[in-house]
Amino acid sequence: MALVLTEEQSMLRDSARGLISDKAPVSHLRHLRDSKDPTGFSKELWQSFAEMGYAGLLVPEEFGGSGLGFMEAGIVTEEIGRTLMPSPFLATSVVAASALNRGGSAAQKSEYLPKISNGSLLATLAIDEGAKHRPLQTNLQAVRAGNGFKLSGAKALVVDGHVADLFIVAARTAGAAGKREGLTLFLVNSKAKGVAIERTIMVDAHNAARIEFANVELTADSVLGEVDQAAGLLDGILDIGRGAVAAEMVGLSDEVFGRTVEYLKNRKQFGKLIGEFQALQHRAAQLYVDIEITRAAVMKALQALDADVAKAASAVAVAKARAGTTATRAVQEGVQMHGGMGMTDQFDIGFFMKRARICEELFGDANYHTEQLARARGY
Amino acid sequence: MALVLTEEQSMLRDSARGLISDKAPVSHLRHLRDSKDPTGFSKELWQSFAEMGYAGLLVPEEFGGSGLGFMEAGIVTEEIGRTLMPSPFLATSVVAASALNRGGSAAQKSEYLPKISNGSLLATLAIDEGAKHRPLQTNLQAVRAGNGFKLSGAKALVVDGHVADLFIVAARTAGAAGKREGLTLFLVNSKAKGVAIERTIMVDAHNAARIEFANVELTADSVLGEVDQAAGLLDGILDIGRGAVAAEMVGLSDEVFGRTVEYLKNRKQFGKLIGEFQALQHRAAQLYVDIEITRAAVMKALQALDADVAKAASAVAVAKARAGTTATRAVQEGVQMHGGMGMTDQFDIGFFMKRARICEELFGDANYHTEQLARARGY
Amino acid sequence: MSDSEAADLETFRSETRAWLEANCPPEMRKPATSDADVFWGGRNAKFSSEPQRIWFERMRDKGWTVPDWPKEYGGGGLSVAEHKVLRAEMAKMGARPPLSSFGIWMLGPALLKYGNDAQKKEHLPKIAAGEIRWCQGYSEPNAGSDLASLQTRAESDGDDFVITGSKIWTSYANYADWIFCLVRTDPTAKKHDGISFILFDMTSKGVTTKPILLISGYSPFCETFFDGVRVPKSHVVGTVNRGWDVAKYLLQHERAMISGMGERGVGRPLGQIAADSVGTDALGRLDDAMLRGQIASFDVDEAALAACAERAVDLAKAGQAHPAFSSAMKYYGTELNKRRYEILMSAGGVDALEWESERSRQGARPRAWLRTKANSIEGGTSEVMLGIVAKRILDLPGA
Amino acid sequence: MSDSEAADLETFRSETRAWLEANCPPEMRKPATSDADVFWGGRNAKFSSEPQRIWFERMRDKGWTVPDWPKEYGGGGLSVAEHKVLRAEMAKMGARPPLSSFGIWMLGPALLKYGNDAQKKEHLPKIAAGEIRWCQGYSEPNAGSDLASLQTRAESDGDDFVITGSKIWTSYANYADWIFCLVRTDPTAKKHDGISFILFDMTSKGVTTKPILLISGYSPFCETFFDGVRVPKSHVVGTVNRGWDVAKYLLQHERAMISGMGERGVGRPLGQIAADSVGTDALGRLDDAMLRGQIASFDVDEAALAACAERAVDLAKAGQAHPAFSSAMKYYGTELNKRRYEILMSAGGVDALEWESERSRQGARPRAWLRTKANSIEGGTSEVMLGIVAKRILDLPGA
Repeated sequence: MALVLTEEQSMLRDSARGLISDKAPVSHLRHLRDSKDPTGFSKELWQSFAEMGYAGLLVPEEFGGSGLGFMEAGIVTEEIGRTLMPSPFLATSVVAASALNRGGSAAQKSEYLPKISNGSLLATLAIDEGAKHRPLQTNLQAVRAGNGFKLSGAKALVVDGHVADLFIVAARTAGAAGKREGLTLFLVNSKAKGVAIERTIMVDAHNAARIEFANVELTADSVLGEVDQAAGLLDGILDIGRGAVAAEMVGLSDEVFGRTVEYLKNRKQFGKLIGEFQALQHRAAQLYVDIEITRAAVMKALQALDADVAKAASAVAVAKARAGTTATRAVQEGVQMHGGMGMTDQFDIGFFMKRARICEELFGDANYHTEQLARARGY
Repeated sequence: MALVLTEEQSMLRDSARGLISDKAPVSHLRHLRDSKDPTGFSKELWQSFAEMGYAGLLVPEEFGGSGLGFMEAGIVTEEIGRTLMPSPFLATSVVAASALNRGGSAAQKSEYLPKISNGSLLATLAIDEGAKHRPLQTNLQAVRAGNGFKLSGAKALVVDGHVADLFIVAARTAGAAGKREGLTLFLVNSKAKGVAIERTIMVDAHNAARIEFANVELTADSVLGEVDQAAGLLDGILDIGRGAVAAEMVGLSDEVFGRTVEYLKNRKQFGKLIGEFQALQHRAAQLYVDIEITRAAVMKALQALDADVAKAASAVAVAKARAGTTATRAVQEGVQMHGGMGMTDQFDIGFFMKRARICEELFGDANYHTEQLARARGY
Repeated sequence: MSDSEAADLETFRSETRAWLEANCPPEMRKPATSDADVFWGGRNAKFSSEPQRIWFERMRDKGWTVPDWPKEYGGGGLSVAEHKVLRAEMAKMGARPPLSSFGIWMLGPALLKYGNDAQKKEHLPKIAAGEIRWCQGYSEPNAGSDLASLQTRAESDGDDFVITGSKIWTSYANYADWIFCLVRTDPTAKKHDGISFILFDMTSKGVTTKPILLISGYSPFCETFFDGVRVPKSHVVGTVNRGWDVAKYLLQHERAMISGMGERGVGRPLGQIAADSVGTDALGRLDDAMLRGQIASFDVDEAALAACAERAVDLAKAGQAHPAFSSAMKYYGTELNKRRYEILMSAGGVDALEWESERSRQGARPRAWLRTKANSIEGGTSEVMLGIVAKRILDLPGA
Repeated sequence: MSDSEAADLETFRSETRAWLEANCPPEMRKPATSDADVFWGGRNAKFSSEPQRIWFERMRDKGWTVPDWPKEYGGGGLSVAEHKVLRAEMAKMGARPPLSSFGIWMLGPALLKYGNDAQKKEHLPKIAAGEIRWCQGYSEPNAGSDLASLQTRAESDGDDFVITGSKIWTSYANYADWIFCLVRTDPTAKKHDGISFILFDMTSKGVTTKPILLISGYSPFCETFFDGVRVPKSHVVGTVNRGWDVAKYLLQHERAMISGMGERGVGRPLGQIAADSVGTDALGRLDDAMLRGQIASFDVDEAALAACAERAVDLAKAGQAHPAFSSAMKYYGTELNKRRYEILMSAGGVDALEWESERSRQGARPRAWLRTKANSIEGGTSEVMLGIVAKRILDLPGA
């Protein structure tokens, strides 16, 4: 498969870019932040997303979706990365939709996927418990109770947790923290008794929550996939999320770089355009190369996911690790090259730095994925 | 103690620099290499070193030495680093003299130290066995035999091994490789039966050997320090060696940097002096800062050794680690900025790159010492 | 140092230690943790606690808010060696500085070198006594790193200058009583030649200030506007149109100050702080091998920089310091401090990403992280510092 | 691609595979490990083995020494898609290139684009058949990166040019039969305008060569001297004084070639190679935590670069490639290759530091390591590559 966009994919990109840049430039996020919007995103815009088929982009057509692939999902998140639009797309349309589609029973699919496609249901994966992303360390307890289960424990950095209708919760039904065996995924209604949701205002002004589960009672049909055997399913879901976030980081990096190059071409210091200074030229050129290489790695990962999610782990680790270091570098150079102006809230550059930090942490940072690659390669 | 040279130290530096730059510029090493000199160093020059009091610089005055400190030893190795003079100074006058002085019995000191001072005895520490410097992994076996010991095993990267009269051999008398307990140091005459010496021509054209010990019989008074308890003594000896090598690397870095800056001021490309190109200016400035910071760290380590060898470990780890990364960077930038000319054997820059690589490996590379610091700090 | 000088110094040390022990309130023997812990002085100053007041007044009365200034200006008249002893004893005890002030750090040294007698007598004692709080008017919105391209103009009108223009990044301008300010007194001269260094009261007619919101949130920085502010010509420090000399002198002070940021140990080793949130592996090592490596490399560099900072002081004392070396230190120190905070963010993970919660002390860590990004911009960018090293130390052509 | 085209390509693939299986000797199905394994052709060429001869002759007879050149010039006449299939099938089998040649890699493409009919007919078939071995005369001792400042002059004398000057870094000049060479035909024109691209026989009177000793030891590089070498004007390729166009075209080819160096997997993962010498810890991880981190970061970057190299080809096929992108790849690929060898040296430790022993295969690893330091110099330095990216891709002012 060639690492270039097909004609259809280019059209998708253009149409997503058109909608997003028109309706949700960075000022959209700024407004939501400054007005302390209670949901933190625009429902109206999400409805447009649904109407254009983006909400159900990964959902099979039989459930009202567009039946597209991860490459297409990445095209959309890349465009989202350019304007930092807060949107349920990642949590609901990429991660949750993939979880349901890959792990769900026929009944679960029929119940939830059409609602995701038409924009009426928001869902999210609740995975992290500690400070760092360590899926196997999952220790939220799910104990058998009658025919069902009782959930107790807490989750952090649950994306869109304060507005989601449905949580997909990683829990431990057996084994000790750290083991692959004994993980189970549960579908939990956000209004269920015992669920306590605390919206957390994050550095990037995007949406997340901490969730506590206090003896939350679930029926047996709340299990997504198989009891104790969710590790493989979870790997796949997380890798899909990682691919999408990596693509968002490419969009973010590219945008912040584009803005920085523009600044270099217009700002004068010491009687010259600062873009004439060779030291800055070389750093800009290095950053350009970094971004292009990362872009290719991310496309490669999305293609690998489209080909076979189970075999995409290494490509995804490379992509997410590279996306992390590249985005970090892009926003750092962006702020530095904008000088004092880049430090002011009034300029947009800071928003990119903040969002990059969250994207870096989401589903494992560069260090995590670099470590994964080392382990996979046996050293 | 101020981190500046005293008047006496400045005089020592000037006099060492005078002798070395006069008698042993880089062409001296080149000649020894190209003529395949059987000893690989100049005995005549070593005699001058002895006469000027450098050979016995660290030896107490009662044994015919100068009774100076590690700061002074570092001043000499720094000057050696500037011209890459191959010399027994490091192995004999720094490492072996310190080992004997710190661990030797009265009889051992009286026997060897005066000969070191007058330049008639060359000695060296034989420590490394594997590819990397791992002192605790010492596994050369010393088994008790009658009143004495029998040594069996092999050592690599024994500096001056092919010309040394005396080896100070780290051996294992008890415990498994990796343990601090059970290490013993032995004084072994290089002509002893069972000692096989293979001179190894190294990348830097300095002198080293691989030594095999096949049932080498030693009397009990060959033990330096205490049986099984050499770890602490060895730590100290190695740290002294590390400090001296780090100082050599500062001299080497500074010299290669100075030559590079000169080249930047004289070489023209695209109608300009290449030193006018801002990208190169910034890289040169960064390298300057790196070298100055490293210089301070190395002085700090030498002072710490002078104050109390047993408490200098962290300062030495910092110094050797920094010296390694800085020298690596200095020689890489040196070759790159000299362009194609820097790649030719005809230019001297390559000699610095080669020597830096050996210095980096000697007594533990930057990775090793960075790791030591992390462990010392408990993480 | 002679033996008797050394003995005198030891006497000074024991007396100082005893005095500090007797006079520094226990509450003042730990690091400041909030803005309220820091006393800045000024006309509207309030003490946040009784111990803060006591400590300040006792130190002021000894002249030890400015220990090395001459006694006639309210200083302690200490020698370089004595001052070092005092600092060391205070550090040993953890004693806070009794007074923080741009007057002490910046204007004072400039006045001591360039001020006339009247100016010294007028301003230095009030700085030492914390009566007047100063701010610095250097940067301008369009000048950026090219400080000397400043546009704020001072037009001659009889015995006064009339000042019009604006400044940016004026720290605490909204709290300051007076400003020391660079203004253009000769618009026809070459860029560096028509600048003067002038002092005036911030309550003068025509001065307004507006705080700047940073990416890290609220900041001490302000924009400051001058609309026909009338200032007597006698308020110029040094020669009219030679203000750039004063400015350069001060910038070196500022750089030395900022470069200090990277050197401070934070108490516990970074690696242990990280282990608290990240955990350890079966071998007891930080359970993030890559992060562990980054921290260890940072620790090496930080320790080396600390040695270099110490050496810079020693070289200065020995008269062997290169005057531009503070630029080298400023560059490395600020870049290192940015690395420290990148590591702290990585170590903190999810917990370091909250912005407003009580749990996160209103996002203290991410705000501090974002704030460090300005370190390599303020007081001369890293690029400008490298240029200075290339030109003044390495003597590279055209730098 | 239409269905029928796709089907044709599959037919081609199976036929090619069958032919290669039948015709590639088993000895030729593993990578070259020494210079003798590589067949360079030329008047004095000798085969190092019978299988090498057989493989070369069979491939030559099919035109597959230059599979995508037109059949009339001895090529295979393959389409881009077919050529890719052939390369893929050869790679799958591990089949070596039958002929290595600067004629194939560099002069051929230039002649196909800029040569006249007579030149193509004269030279291309001999390149394809390995009859003439070429070398490249570009760099000069004083020109360095500033290639266009070359001084070798070609003076007009009737129907001939008389060439005087010298070249450096002429790979294998001492083995080559002919040279393609940049010479100054108009010393009065602007730097880039007075240059011509000319071909001549290395046995011409006045040509001498001298090998260059590198820091890594013996090298294929030579200095080459021209002392009044007489060459017919008809040997100029393209227009007289427009040789820079040809040179630039060729440089892009060369960069794309060199950038490939960083991409190749080395078989076993680097981390495992390192573990062989360094050992593993109680958790089974490479027992040098810092080195392990450096290797893992390298692996990430190498995999990403491989994806980018693949994408660069795909973009070129889709007509979406930026013509200067090869400079970006050249920069990153060569820097990465240097990193690879730094890691290999660190992993090898003491064992990688011997220079002459049999044990070390005469210092194979340190020599390879030192040799990589030229990667970021030859074919355009990293600095020049970054400048090209800044100017041609980013369109930065004054770049």
